[in-house]
Amino acid sequence: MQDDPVIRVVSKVMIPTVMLFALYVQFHGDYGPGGGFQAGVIFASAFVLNAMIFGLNRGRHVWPANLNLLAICAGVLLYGLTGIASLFLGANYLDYDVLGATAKSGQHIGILLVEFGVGLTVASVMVALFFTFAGRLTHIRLMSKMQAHEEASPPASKTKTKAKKAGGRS
Amino acid sequence: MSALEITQLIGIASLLIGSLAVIFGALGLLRLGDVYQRMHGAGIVDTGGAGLILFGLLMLSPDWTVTVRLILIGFILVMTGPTATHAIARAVRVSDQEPDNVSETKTKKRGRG
Amino acid sequence: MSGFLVNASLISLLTLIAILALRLHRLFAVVMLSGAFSLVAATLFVVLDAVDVAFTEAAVGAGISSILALATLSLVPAEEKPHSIAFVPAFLALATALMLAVAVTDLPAFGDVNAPIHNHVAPEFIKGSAEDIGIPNVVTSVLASYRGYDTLGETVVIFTAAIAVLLVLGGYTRPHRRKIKSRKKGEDKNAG
Amino acid sequence: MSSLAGQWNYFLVIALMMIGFYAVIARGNMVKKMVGLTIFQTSVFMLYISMGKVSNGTAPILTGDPQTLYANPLPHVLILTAIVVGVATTAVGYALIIRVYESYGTIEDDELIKMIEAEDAEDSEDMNGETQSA
Repeated sequence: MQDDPVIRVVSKVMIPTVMLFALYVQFHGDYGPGGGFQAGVIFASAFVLNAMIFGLNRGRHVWPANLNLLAICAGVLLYGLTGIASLFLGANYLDYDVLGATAKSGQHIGILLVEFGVGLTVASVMVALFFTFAGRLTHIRLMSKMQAHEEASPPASKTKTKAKKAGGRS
Repeated sequence: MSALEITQLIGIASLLIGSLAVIFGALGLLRLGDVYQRMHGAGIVDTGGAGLILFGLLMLSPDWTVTVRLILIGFILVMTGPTATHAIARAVRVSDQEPDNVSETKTKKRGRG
Repeated sequence: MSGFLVNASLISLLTLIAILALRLHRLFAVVMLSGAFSLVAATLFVVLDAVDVAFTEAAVGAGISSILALATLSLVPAEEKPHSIAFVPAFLALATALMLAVAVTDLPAFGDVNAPIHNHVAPEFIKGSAEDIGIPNVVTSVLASYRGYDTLGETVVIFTAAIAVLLVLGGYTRPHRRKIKSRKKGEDKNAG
Repeated sequence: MSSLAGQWNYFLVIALMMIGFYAVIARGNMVKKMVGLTIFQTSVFMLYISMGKVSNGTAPILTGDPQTLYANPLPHVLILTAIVVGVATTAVGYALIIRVYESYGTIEDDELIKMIEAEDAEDSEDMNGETQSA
């Protein structure tokens, strides 16, 4: 769809708006409806929109897979480590009272951290799910190419793949 | 009649007209023939229905924070609604679905007459 | 009474969508109907005063869930084999409905202020959210603080589901391309 | 009978739930099963949220007025997390459907069962042949 000017222009306006809205939902969750789960899904939808309009490959460049896997783990770890931090400060696991100067500010810091962890996990999980489902066809093609490469005799296959690669790049 | 009452009246009237527009748009979506025709029904819901309902809510809004939010919602609707309709039309065109030849037969008849 | 009218019309709309989704054989239409179902369900949640849940349902059910289903349909056939009404499952569903209906008569009335669910821990949460935590949105304070363990578990479930999908479908990080390259290098060495 | 009149919402939700249940157990197509499961799931959510509703109450966001009645926040929290977990587990289901289609070429229940039975029969024949030859 990247050759369609209407969709391209509107998406360039809408994607930052969607991300801004996700951040609003994430950090306004204490005062209105919202929180990490909703914000994560909305944030992921911005990446999904980007990938749907500009193609999967460019979508992957915006948010690389390795970074995304790290983000999935980092979100869960942030949640768990918040609990461990309160454990080290002498309270129970996930008891945020001790994180700040007063109990109330401690609760605020704890909830902010935990919600951020949830948002990070949910957003990157949704992006990963979308790219896995949408990239399945390319994955199968690559796998079959690899199989053909393995089955053919080494010198013949080498020239073949080289030719293919050159053709694909040009 | 004070200015406040007049704005309220305008708001309620545009809410009612907006709801009617939504209902007619839905009817069109159900009753019209092919995809291209049905999109006209969807267009009424997108612009006429949602726009008039938003305008009515703006007239009735009690607070400036609500007004700001409604204007933002209106901005997003104006951006996304027509684009979505455009994307659907494009998808139908790309998938090689020809429109029902209603207009073509009519012009042929006219040419004969 | 007006509450009854709004709820009943919304739920009958949901029932209509569900029956339509059951009867159609084109799976693309079925998936779009399930998105519409989620959207109407979100409206119902707003009517039932659950704004956070409505927000989540609208974002997840109508957004991401439909996209995942459509991505699945691009890989599997999008047409269902026609089926006639299966009588044994229909009978089972009816029997279950009857049993549930009998069980539901034991529940307190809908919207009753004195129901046991409203008198056990909920008042403490609502009071404590203002006094101990200082956050107006009670749902957030219960989610992140009072029931923090629960949410930790749910986050881990999402994490595990993502890992499961990545393992089953594969190809997200593309390690095999690197493998091909390294193999080729090895072959070059062998040839040289 | 007065109690019956007070529980209309639950009855409506149960009707909805049974449509999803029927779709799960009666339909052979796996994608249809997943959609039925989603309907079933959403109606369970509705049952929970209905229990948290308080007549004349508002959403559980504190207004500062001590007279306000709030809906019960506990079911909201449970369902909020359940929705996101639900979509993650649904994704696992779809991933498995894709793999099933890639290995068997069908996502219809009855055809799958036939193919698996045929495979089993072949396997047992092979086993018999091997034992006889041995």
